Amino acid sequence: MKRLSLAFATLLLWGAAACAAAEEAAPAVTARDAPNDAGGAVNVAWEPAAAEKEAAFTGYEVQRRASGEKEFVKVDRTAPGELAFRDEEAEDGVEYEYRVQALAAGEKAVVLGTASAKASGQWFNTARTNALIGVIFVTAVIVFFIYRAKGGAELFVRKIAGLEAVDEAIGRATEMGKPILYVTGLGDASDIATIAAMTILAKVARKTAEYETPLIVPCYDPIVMIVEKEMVKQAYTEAGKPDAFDEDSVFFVTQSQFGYVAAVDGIMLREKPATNFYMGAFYAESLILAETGAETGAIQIAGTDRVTQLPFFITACDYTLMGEELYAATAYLGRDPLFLGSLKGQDWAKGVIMAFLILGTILLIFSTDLGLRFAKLFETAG
Amino acid sequence: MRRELPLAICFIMGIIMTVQFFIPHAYSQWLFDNMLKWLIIVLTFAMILGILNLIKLHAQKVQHRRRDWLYSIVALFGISASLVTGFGWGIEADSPFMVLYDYVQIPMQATMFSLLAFFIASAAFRTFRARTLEATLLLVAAVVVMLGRVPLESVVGRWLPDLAEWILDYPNMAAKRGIMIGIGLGVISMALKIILGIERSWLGGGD
Amino acid sequence: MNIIEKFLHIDRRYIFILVAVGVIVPLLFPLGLAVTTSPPVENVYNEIESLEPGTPVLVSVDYDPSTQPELSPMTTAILRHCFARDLPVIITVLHPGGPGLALEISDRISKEAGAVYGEDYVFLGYKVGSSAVILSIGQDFRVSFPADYFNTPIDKIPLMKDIKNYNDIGLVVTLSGSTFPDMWVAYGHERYGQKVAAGVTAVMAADYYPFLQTGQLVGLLGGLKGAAEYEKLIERPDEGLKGMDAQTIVHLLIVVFIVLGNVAYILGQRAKRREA
Amino acid sequence: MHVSTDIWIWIAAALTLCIYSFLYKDNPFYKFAEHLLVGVSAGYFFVIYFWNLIVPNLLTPVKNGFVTLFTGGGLTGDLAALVPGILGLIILTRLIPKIAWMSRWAIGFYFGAFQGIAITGYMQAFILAQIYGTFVTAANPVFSLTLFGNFFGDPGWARFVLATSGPLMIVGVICTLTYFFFSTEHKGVVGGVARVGIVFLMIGFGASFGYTVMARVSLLIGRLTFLLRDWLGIIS
Repeated sequence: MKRLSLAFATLLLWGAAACAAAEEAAPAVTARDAPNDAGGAVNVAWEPAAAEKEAAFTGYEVQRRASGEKEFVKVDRTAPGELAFRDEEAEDGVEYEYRVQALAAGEKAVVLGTASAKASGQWFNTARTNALIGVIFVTAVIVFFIYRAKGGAELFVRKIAGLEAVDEAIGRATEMGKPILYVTGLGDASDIATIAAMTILAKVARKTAEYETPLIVPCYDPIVMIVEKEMVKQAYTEAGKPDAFDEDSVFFVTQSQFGYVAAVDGIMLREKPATNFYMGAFYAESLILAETGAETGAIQIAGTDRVTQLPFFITACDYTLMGEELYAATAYLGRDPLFLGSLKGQDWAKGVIMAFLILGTILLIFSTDLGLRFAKLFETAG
Repeated sequence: MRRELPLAICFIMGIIMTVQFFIPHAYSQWLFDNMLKWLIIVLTFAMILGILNLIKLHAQKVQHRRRDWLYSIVALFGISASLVTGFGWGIEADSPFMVLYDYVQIPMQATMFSLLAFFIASAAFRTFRARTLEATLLLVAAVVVMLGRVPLESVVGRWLPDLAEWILDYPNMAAKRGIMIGIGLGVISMALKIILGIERSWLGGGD
Repeated sequence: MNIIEKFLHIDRRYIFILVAVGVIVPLLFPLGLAVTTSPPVENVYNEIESLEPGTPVLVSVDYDPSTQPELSPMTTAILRHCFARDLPVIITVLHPGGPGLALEISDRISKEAGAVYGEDYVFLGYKVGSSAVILSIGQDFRVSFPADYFNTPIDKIPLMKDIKNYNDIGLVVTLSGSTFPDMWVAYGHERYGQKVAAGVTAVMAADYYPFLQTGQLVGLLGGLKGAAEYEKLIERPDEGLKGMDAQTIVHLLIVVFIVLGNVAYILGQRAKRREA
Repeated sequence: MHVSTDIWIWIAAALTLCIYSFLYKDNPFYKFAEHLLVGVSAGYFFVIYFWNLIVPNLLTPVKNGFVTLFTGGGLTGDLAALVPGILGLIILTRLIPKIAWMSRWAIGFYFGAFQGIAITGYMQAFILAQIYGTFVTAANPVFSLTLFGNFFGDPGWARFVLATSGPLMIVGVICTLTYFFFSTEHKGVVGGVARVGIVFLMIGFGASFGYTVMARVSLLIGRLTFLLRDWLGIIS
């Protein structure tokens, strides 16, 4: 891809050069459409002026005129050594001529040269080629293993302590005759961690329905509330206990982070749930919730992909699902072959990433330059 | 209509937004920018449902004189106060709505937030015990970083803050990167299952 | 239950009381623990020291009440320094939650320093559009701020009469709990060559060190510690230094809790083993 | 000492104390503050969203769009605002049990769009950028033989740390990733490597915990300053 973009750039340069050829052989100034953008921008660059080393030299002035216009208008002024300008105010499809002048105190401006270009928007962002390849590769691996699982391949999944504890935690609440609190955090329905949390809720609700253990689900986001209500209702129907479903067990609180925390803390102290689940996206409130819960003596199982909050759950909760474990939970609890298949796909992708890490290290050992070039393949821009 | 159509909509939107990412063109940018705005508009409509749900819950408590019903009156009062001032006088600075925000909501939110200072201390005392090797590493790293961030150079020298910084920059960064790569794969896998309709529990029950 | 057991399961409310005392006492009676200054903070100080009296400084209050405990002490210290050095201050706000805070601080500090509104400082208020506002100042203040916060046209304000754009400003200081420093660097510095210094929360500070290395920021104040260092440099101890005292005490308190907890835990384990 | 005479400062101070009373135990004051906060804030966000989002992004463009349309200006991009408007109304079908299932259309739209955004966003920020960052920090490779050469040429503690920290980072990332393998039992070599991964995780978690304490204490300082200065006027 790099070679392609290089070829593309050369072509453009050649085009610009051809335009300037009328004036001089080697172009001192180049102008070309800014790559990978929505349009409306032109990049202008120039060679340093001979006068740059002189003390009186003050910088460059960039001027522009649209085709058909007579006068050049100043669009930018740059400091000595600053040899490029991005014109963000170009109209798509209009041919602009750029003129760069070198300025020196007490002297007349010297024209370095001119160049022309048109701005346009692109249909493919070449800077994101690596992401495209990444998405295609990971999708292919995961879909491949899902299909293999469909065909009945046997799939193993390792023990995840936090999920082993789910049954025990629900059982304990049932024995004690106390409710279970399920907090899906502060994410909205666009947050994948929240969606993972909702799918785990469906599995948990299935079990609380079987045991007829009361379930409390306070919600921070109204759309999450709507979806969770449906999911819990469905879980009760599947368990054959549709009448045990309490419409008010899943409810909206407020969109204020600490208003929500105040209310959930209140629930913990008054309803004294035997088990607290914290699954999904959490921010600073994680420790306030987990410490209050610990004080009431509840078993606490947390799971989040918010790396900054993991330390607090790890210290204050009995079990914590870390990062990817949260996403593996539905597969683990449901043992659905399709889900286990996707988990296997994730592992293969991880293996490939590890291979890249090792390969990069080996390259770095032999040649820093080679290693850096390899690393550049993963660089992300914009 | 009831199950297939929403799944189809989900599939199509998923593909469109994935492809959009690779197209810098103005149309594509327009779609992305608007998507985020649209999301919050849909959310605001959903909030009508949320607030009605909240009102219903508290009204029921008051009606049936359930435990703590008096406080439900406070909650209902709070909702009406915000809605009446916000729609009655607008939300400019110094409007009744903003006064309510500045002197009622902000102080309570900030106080709730500041409880963390207490809980971080009690959690550290309660749980930072050298029970296992892992627990010991956790507590040692925490203590080093904490001490490294107070002005004690004159007492113990530069090595402590340096060590703290090194832990943050290397072992901590390595762990974070490992977790993040895992999360990235987990999210992509989850999103794929939803787009492809393999994970469809969000539809709920019924037909 | 022996004494060790009791200590290990101590009511956490005792811990809460100690934390509260550890914060309140230094607020009432500052301890004046030694704070050593660091280069990023010194650079901001030196930059302001190097400005000719009369050179305007633009202070942008780009935060809201949620990060105010860390950032307001910085704003206070910077304003004091500017007033003490006879540098006129132009105050802008890019965060919608900021105007109230900016007004309160500028009122308080100008009274204390005897600074006159319109001559020694001016408050332009909040404008929506962050990066667009920063860019427009490069052309002319009047594009985004035709009038000040109190709706006086800025051409009628003595201080602003001769100020057009960044060329007339010595330094921009942005105080922010979010990404505003990035924008000031990208548009104010990169586009117009304006010198920019930033004050950010402790958690964010590490993210901005690269900007210091590249010179895109002339200096950086991070968290209460940054404010405390600045107070030390201008020799005006206030919330920052008091806060540092409190932070130091609470940090040490927590470390002592952890150590005592572990000593008790190990002793307890030994006692159990002996019994067994 | 100047105790505040502003009634609102007194209200704010009283509510602050109500919330702090929670640290002692659950009590009527806390319950009062909690319910007030939930009510006021639920209303607050709805009002703010209405004025700041519904009005400028839905009502105004739709109105402008129709005005242009009926004055002969043709279809404009403004009318695109109808999309979220319709989706919003579809969400409201929840209120009518008979057609409540229609709300799934809006939810499907919403879910689908954000899954798409997540796939590419996470690929960039969580996978590619992290791989790149493992090799390169601040434009320098984390690992090079030159650094080792420097150390062996002139052994010293600082040079040793400089040379070995980068490789340590790579080892740490690989071990941590191994911990997240789900489809193999953590036994033998995999088990050993995963255990090293846990070591990295625990050091990382401890460090983050310690790093956060400072910011949390400043929040408490902020509240106590409010009580002691703005309300009671004990400190200046």
